[in-house]
Amino acid sequence: MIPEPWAAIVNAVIYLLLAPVVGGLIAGIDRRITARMQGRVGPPLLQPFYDVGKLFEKENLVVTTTQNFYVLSYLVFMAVSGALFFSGGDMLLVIFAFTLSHIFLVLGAYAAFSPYSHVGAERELIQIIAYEPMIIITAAGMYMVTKSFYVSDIVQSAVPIVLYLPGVFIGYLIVLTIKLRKSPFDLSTSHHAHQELVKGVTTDFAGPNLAKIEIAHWYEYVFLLGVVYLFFGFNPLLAIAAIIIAYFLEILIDNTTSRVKWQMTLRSAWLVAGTLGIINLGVLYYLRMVIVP
Amino acid sequence: MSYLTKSPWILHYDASSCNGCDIEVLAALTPVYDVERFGIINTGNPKHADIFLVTGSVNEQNREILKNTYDQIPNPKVVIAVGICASSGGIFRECYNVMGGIDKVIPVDVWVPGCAARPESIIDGVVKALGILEEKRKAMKIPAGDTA
Amino acid sequence: MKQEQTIIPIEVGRLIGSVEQFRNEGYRLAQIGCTKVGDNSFEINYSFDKDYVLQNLRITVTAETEVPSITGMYWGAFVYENEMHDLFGIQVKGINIDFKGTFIRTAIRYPFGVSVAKEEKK
Amino acid sequence: MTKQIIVPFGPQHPVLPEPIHLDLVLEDEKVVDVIPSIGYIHRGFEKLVEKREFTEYVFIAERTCGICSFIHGATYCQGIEQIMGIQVPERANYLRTIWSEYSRLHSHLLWLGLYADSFGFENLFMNAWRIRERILDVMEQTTGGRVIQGSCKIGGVRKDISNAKLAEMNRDLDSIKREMEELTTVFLKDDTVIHRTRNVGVISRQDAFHLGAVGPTARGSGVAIDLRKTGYGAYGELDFPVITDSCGDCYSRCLVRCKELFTSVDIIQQAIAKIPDGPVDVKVTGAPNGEFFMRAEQPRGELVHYLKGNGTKFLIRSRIRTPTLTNIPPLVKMLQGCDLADVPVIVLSIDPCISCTER
Amino acid sequence: MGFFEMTKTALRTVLSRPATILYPAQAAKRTPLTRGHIIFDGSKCISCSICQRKCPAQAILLSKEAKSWQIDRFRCVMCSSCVDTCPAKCLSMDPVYTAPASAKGVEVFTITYVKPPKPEKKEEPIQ
Amino acid sequence: MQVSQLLIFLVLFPLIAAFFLLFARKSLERNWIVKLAALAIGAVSLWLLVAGFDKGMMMFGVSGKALDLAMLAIELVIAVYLLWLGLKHKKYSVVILVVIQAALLLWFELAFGHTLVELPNNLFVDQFSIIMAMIIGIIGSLICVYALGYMEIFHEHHKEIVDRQGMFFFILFVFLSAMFGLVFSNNLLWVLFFWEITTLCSFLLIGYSQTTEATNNAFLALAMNMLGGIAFVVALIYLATLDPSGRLLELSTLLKSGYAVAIVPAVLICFAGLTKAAQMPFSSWLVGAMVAPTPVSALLHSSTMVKAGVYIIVRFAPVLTGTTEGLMIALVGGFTFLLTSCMAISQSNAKKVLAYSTIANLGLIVACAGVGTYNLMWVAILLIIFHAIAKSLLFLCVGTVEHRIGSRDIEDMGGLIERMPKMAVMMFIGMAGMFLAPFGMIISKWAAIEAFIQAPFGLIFIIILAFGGSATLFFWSKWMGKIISVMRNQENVEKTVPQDKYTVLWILTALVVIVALIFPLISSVLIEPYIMDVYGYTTRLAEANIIIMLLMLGLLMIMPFSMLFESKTPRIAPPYMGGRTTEGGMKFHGSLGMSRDLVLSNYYLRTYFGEEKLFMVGVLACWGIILIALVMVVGVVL
Ligand code: SF4
Ligand code: SF4
Ligand code: SF4
Ligand code: SF4
Ligand code: SF4
Ligand code: SF4
Ligand code: SF4
Ligand code: SF4
Repeated sequence: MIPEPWAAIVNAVIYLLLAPVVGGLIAGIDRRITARMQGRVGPPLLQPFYDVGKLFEKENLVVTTTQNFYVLSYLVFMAVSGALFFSGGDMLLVIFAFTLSHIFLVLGAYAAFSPYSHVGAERELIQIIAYEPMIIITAAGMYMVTKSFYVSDIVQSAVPIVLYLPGVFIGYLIVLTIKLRKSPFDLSTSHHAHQELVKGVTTDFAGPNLAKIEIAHWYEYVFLLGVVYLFFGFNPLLAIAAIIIAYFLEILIDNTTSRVKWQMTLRSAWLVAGTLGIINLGVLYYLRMVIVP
Repeated sequence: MSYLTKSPWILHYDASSCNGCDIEVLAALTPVYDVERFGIINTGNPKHADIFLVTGSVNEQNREILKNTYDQIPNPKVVIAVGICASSGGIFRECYNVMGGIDKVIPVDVWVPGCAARPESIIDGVVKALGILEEKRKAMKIPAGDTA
Repeated sequence: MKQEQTIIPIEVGRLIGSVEQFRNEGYRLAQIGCTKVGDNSFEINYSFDKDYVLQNLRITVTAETEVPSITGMYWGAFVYENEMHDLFGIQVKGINIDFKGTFIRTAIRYPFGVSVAKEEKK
Repeated sequence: MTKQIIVPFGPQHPVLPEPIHLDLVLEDEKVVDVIPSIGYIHRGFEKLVEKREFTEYVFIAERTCGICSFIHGATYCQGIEQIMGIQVPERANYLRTIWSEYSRLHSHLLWLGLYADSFGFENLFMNAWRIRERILDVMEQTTGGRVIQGSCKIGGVRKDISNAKLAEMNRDLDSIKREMEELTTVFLKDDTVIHRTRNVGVISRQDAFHLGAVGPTARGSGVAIDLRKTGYGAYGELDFPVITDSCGDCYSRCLVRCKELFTSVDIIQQAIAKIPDGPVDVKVTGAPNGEFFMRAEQPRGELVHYLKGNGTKFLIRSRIRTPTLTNIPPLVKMLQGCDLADVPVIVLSIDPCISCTER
Repeated sequence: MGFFEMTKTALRTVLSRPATILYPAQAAKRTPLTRGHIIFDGSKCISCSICQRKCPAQAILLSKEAKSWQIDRFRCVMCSSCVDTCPAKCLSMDPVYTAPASAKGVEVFTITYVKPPKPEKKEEPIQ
Repeated sequence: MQVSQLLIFLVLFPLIAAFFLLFARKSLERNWIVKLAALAIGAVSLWLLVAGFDKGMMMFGVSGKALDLAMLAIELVIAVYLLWLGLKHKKYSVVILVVIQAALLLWFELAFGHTLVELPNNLFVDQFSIIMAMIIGIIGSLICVYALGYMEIFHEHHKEIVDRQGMFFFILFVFLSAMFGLVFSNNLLWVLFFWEITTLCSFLLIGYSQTTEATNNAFLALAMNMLGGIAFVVALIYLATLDPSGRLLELSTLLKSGYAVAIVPAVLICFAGLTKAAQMPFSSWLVGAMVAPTPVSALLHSSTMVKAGVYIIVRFAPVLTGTTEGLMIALVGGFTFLLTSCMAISQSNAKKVLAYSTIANLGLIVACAGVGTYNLMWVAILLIIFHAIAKSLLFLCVGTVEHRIGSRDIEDMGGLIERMPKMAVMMFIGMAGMFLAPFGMIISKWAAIEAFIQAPFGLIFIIILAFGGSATLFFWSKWMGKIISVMRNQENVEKTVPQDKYTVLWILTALVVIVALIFPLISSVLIEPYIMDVYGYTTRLAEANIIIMLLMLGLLMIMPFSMLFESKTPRIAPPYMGGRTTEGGMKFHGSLGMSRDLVLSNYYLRTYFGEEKLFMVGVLACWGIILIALVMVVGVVL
């Protein structure tokens, strides 16, 4: 079902306004918990906002002016894909818009013609191809359970999706680690200095451009966690709890693993996540089509 | 106060120091000192940095690297010379390959004495630099046309 | 407790042969170092270690003497030989990885070498 | 046509606390060629012997490096003592040994942290450095300096440690040991760490020996060189093993260092138990005339201080051959054919110290 | 299992107190031996200039004519060599380190020591 | 003119033009003939669209018997010619195949020639044919115009190659004629005839440069297509044995005749389709065909001829729906899609990448058609349209770039945005058209997922799409990245590109965007009615989604203008080089005191996506599947 247009628009607007706030807070909490896991005090809760505010106060330093365009497009399409998601749109469309936005980020890095950005961009691409299949499988799984690709339908479904899709859920959590740029999969860039790539894909962005990338990340966080919500859509409280637990798990994994290499990332995403997802869907399909036609 | 002072990202460069000061700079990031409390992140990338922490006495080969790196930091920025070597060349002042103090190559805003400079000293130095950073930001704004 | 060490002065011409002998006897190259002992006179010590006993071959050369490289026997010796060239101005022939004076770039040429002594006198 | 990427790695690079440069030639992420260039820290202070009296040169020797500062100072002093035939009081020898081993603890912990950081394990880095702070505290309490201790001088040491303090240090080491056990377990048992270090940067025993590897780099390949066995300081009176491992990869080198942490604790505890009472220095008169190759075991391996004096207050040569310098050729071999992601790990695995390498 | 070896440590640290010293709100770690900065007592200095000679960093400049003793704190490496060698014991090492500054400069002290009259010195051994 | 006349015009006119071209000696004459003919063909194609889009299927009788014989004669002449060539070049496999095919044809004629009645409707046209005709008529003729300029330069660069441009354009136009014939023919004998003509054209054009490599690849292509041709003939013989009157040779009748009758010829003809569409065990011929001049690759080997292969499979899709045989064919397509997408990652030769991507997309179409549900059919047709436009644009761009920079290696295209900005923008749009939302191919991919999930065993294809799709993304993005990376001190070499080429390229670029914009219209006017005719129901994308897509497209188009409104003028700094000093021309101070060039290449991940390894996997898997399908067919026959 297509959602009511006005409701959809209201949701989208709410997302566009609130997601950066929520995303920034998540980032802030993340940094504090991380610090605590390392036996440190950590930065203030609002630190991510300070950072972004700071970046806007800085000079815009670029290698080529086209970088500005790519970064802005990255931000805009990231926001668009999230807005589509929260307005209850078609999951697949959301995924494609999401991919589009990432391509802009990658292109921005390529544009700089710098060794570190370049390697970062290649790795970012490897990451995209690593996680994308799993996300599509997730959408397909949700369709098989709810008979709809529309987020609005999926979220309203009273079916406990996660019970039908446990494999898909675990697979999604694995790719979530990639998406949140957490160790062991923080291949292309990371929050602190990156050991082999300096800053990887964001190396040659400075000031306002970097701020935009950061905001786009916030939009992304909220969207990605929104997908976690869908698995538990039948019970909002449980869903919120699941999001919190999932995120905590991600932080824990981040803090208890070293970064693996790209080969491992690709393999684990395609094989582990893919296999879990595929087996899950296969079983579901079998049950649906063969046992209960 | 601007955001700039709440989120100073640092870049550390070892312009031929003896490591004493470098490891103290690193120590400042670690649990006991934890400068991330002040929003400080060690970026490792000049293009993301606000504060340039330089240790060491600058030798012949480091000069251009130091200068290049400095140029790649977007404005406003401040430079902190950490340790005696960075301030004056210290005990190595008279070596044939030493420039003696990074102010010979790039402008320095804060000097942090010590051999090795202690982490607390480095924190003090950064705090001092924040004030200068704020002034530079204001100075940068004025030509942009605002009344300020 | 005194660490055992001997110094064996030899001719430049016998260097390769002697080094080869050390290598064959299973010695490890511990270091090559150079000392300026006169206006244009340098001692070069090749130190070899086996069972914590240090044997040093010593040749005495001038800046003009061409010293043969021992990288053929000890691949890693290039670091010392490049260093010797960059700091003392000793000519080493046939280094496997020859940095040609860019191993350590110094503000003054051959800071430990002959030319400096002259410059300083002026 | 080969599809290559050239990455200028360093001199300013977050994984390298010190500047060194590598021209990396990559195909995809495979390193097909690597050419190092150094010289960013070369200060040329060996030449300062001509301007500073041999007694003050200790302070310069100490600043060869801020990590094993103490060992540099002590090795220099021992070299001069050998030339001048000075007999140092036993207590001073023990104290030198204790501080040396503390230096090794702090250096290895520091290295473990940086090494963890090189494969992106931030938490491990933080933990290693948190433990290291406890070592530094002891250093500061006993010498007055956290990283540049300045407690050694020709003829002995500048400061004594009271026996009460020694007892306290002994107790403290027990708890530090427990923390280190937990820490090293992660390095040696965690799958993701093993994934990044096993079979990475392999160097055979043969190569390690002939390319001149020393210290843990050599011992990780099964070459048992440990200069402490020559018995300088008080080592001759203490009992400790030379730790080796045979695989020659990054994991082995890490394993050797992890085990050495505990050896060091053991050495310190033995020394504290055996330390005699008495003075800590003797008066030094005259000037050194002669030459000596003083060798000592640094955390990174064999250190050589070659000293030559001519009877004046100014030496005619101080030549410091540091472990990293001789570990560079093995490093170049290790890097051939690795992945880009392995470069920081391999570089770190020899525990490079550029400051003393270039002097 | 070799996976998540770190988990225990991470979970324990997240629940326990951080190791951080909240400097500057909390006082810095300091020991009596800590080498912070040199204190000069002008009333004792006999202007022998040994400190100047023994300072490896050439941070001290003594001027007998001007009766001044100056130290460049941005050169001093806190080695304590001067303290050890000063025959008049007028130098001492204080654990508080020199504060960071945005300008370098030397600190100048005047030497107020007055050489005691000779006879008194002769009496000393008698006392 | 009536619709039937339009059809005949479209088939015959190119042929006439071709003969003129054969004798046009001067390049000026050739220019005019090609341009005018192209204009006419394009215009008439459009006319056909206007005249026929709302009429459903129309059939026309053209007196056939004599024509049939003429065709047979031509086919035999061709066979003799090929035989001669095969012997001359010692290509005995080709010789054997030619002999087999000729023998089968002769036998067919001898056995059934007298029993066959004259078919009432040799020609037909429906919306699907119109779509194909538009692709051939508009894109095909644009490519011909482009080829004029291209071939001039080609011969300037390659003095060693005999200038046979008259021949070249003759073949091109004969080919166009054959393609029109193929899509308008209702008589399977005719289809076969045109089919073989396209094979021949392809063979001749691949071998145009007469180098050893070109000749070998031409024969490879020929051999593989002959295999398909033989299967095609066998299908006809089977049909004739079922009904010696030959009524079943009428495509429209055959398609309605049900599973029992149609499945065997369907599988055989689809097999022919697989060879023509270069599906997996046969994919190598298309990769080899890249030695041909680029317009040939654009015309034959991406936008039209290979489409004939999928065209015929899509035609048979209703027969295949829900059958195991259909599933097998779909699987061949699916594996081809997945594996060739992956293989493209390991390639740096631009034309090879395009070739693999073409094979992959054809594979996807085959997969859709093989499963054959109504909504997948919709997707398949959409894919045909989008792919033809974007891919021909890309081929032509690569051709132009190649002429300027002298290389078709992607690694040499670095910084094209500075060196040839217009080309770069066009390539950029073409690539976006291939894999980015909200352009054509991604719309199709999306629709494909939505359609597959409702289809039996669709799950397999969703997974194939998910993995193959992301591989696609990798190689396009890195190529895009290459052309837009801004290297400094690059000279603009664009000015020398002739105006004609630009016109063609801009039209194609515009088409990529326009078709993405108006695809709902195309769908409702052309595709949906056709699907409706075939299946009785139809599909489309939800309206809200279409609106969102259009909004996104709008947004995408206005984004570049954001560059005009930069609030802060940025400071330009050199890229981060670890502190190393950079000089102009992207050099930096390296070790050993050398000044090194900064070289950046893309990743090719050969250990994972190496060509040989994946190719072996694909060949084995797909041969396996095809054999199973054939065994099943044999089972049906027996
Ligand atoms: S790379 Fe490691 S240290 Fe840096 S941000 Fe990521 S997890 Fe933290
Ligand atoms: S100031 Fe001291 S500790 Fe710092 S780098 Fe210089 S010598 Fe080393
Ligand atoms: S030795 Fe090998 S790696 Fe080195 S330059 Fe030659 S080919 Fe390249
Ligand atoms: S090896 Fe390293 S830590 Fe040890 S003295 Fe040398 S520089 Fe210092
Ligand atoms: S290896 Fe050298 S530079 Fe590095 S810490 Fe040790 S002494 Fe210092
Ligand atoms: S402490 Fe050392 S450096 Fe400082 S003034 Fe005294 S002697 Fe000089
Ligand atoms: S401070 Fe001490 S050493 Fe220096 S001049 Fe005065 S008395 Fe002499
Ligand atoms: S660009 Fe190269 S391949 Fe193309 S025609 Fe010219 S020379 Fe031939």
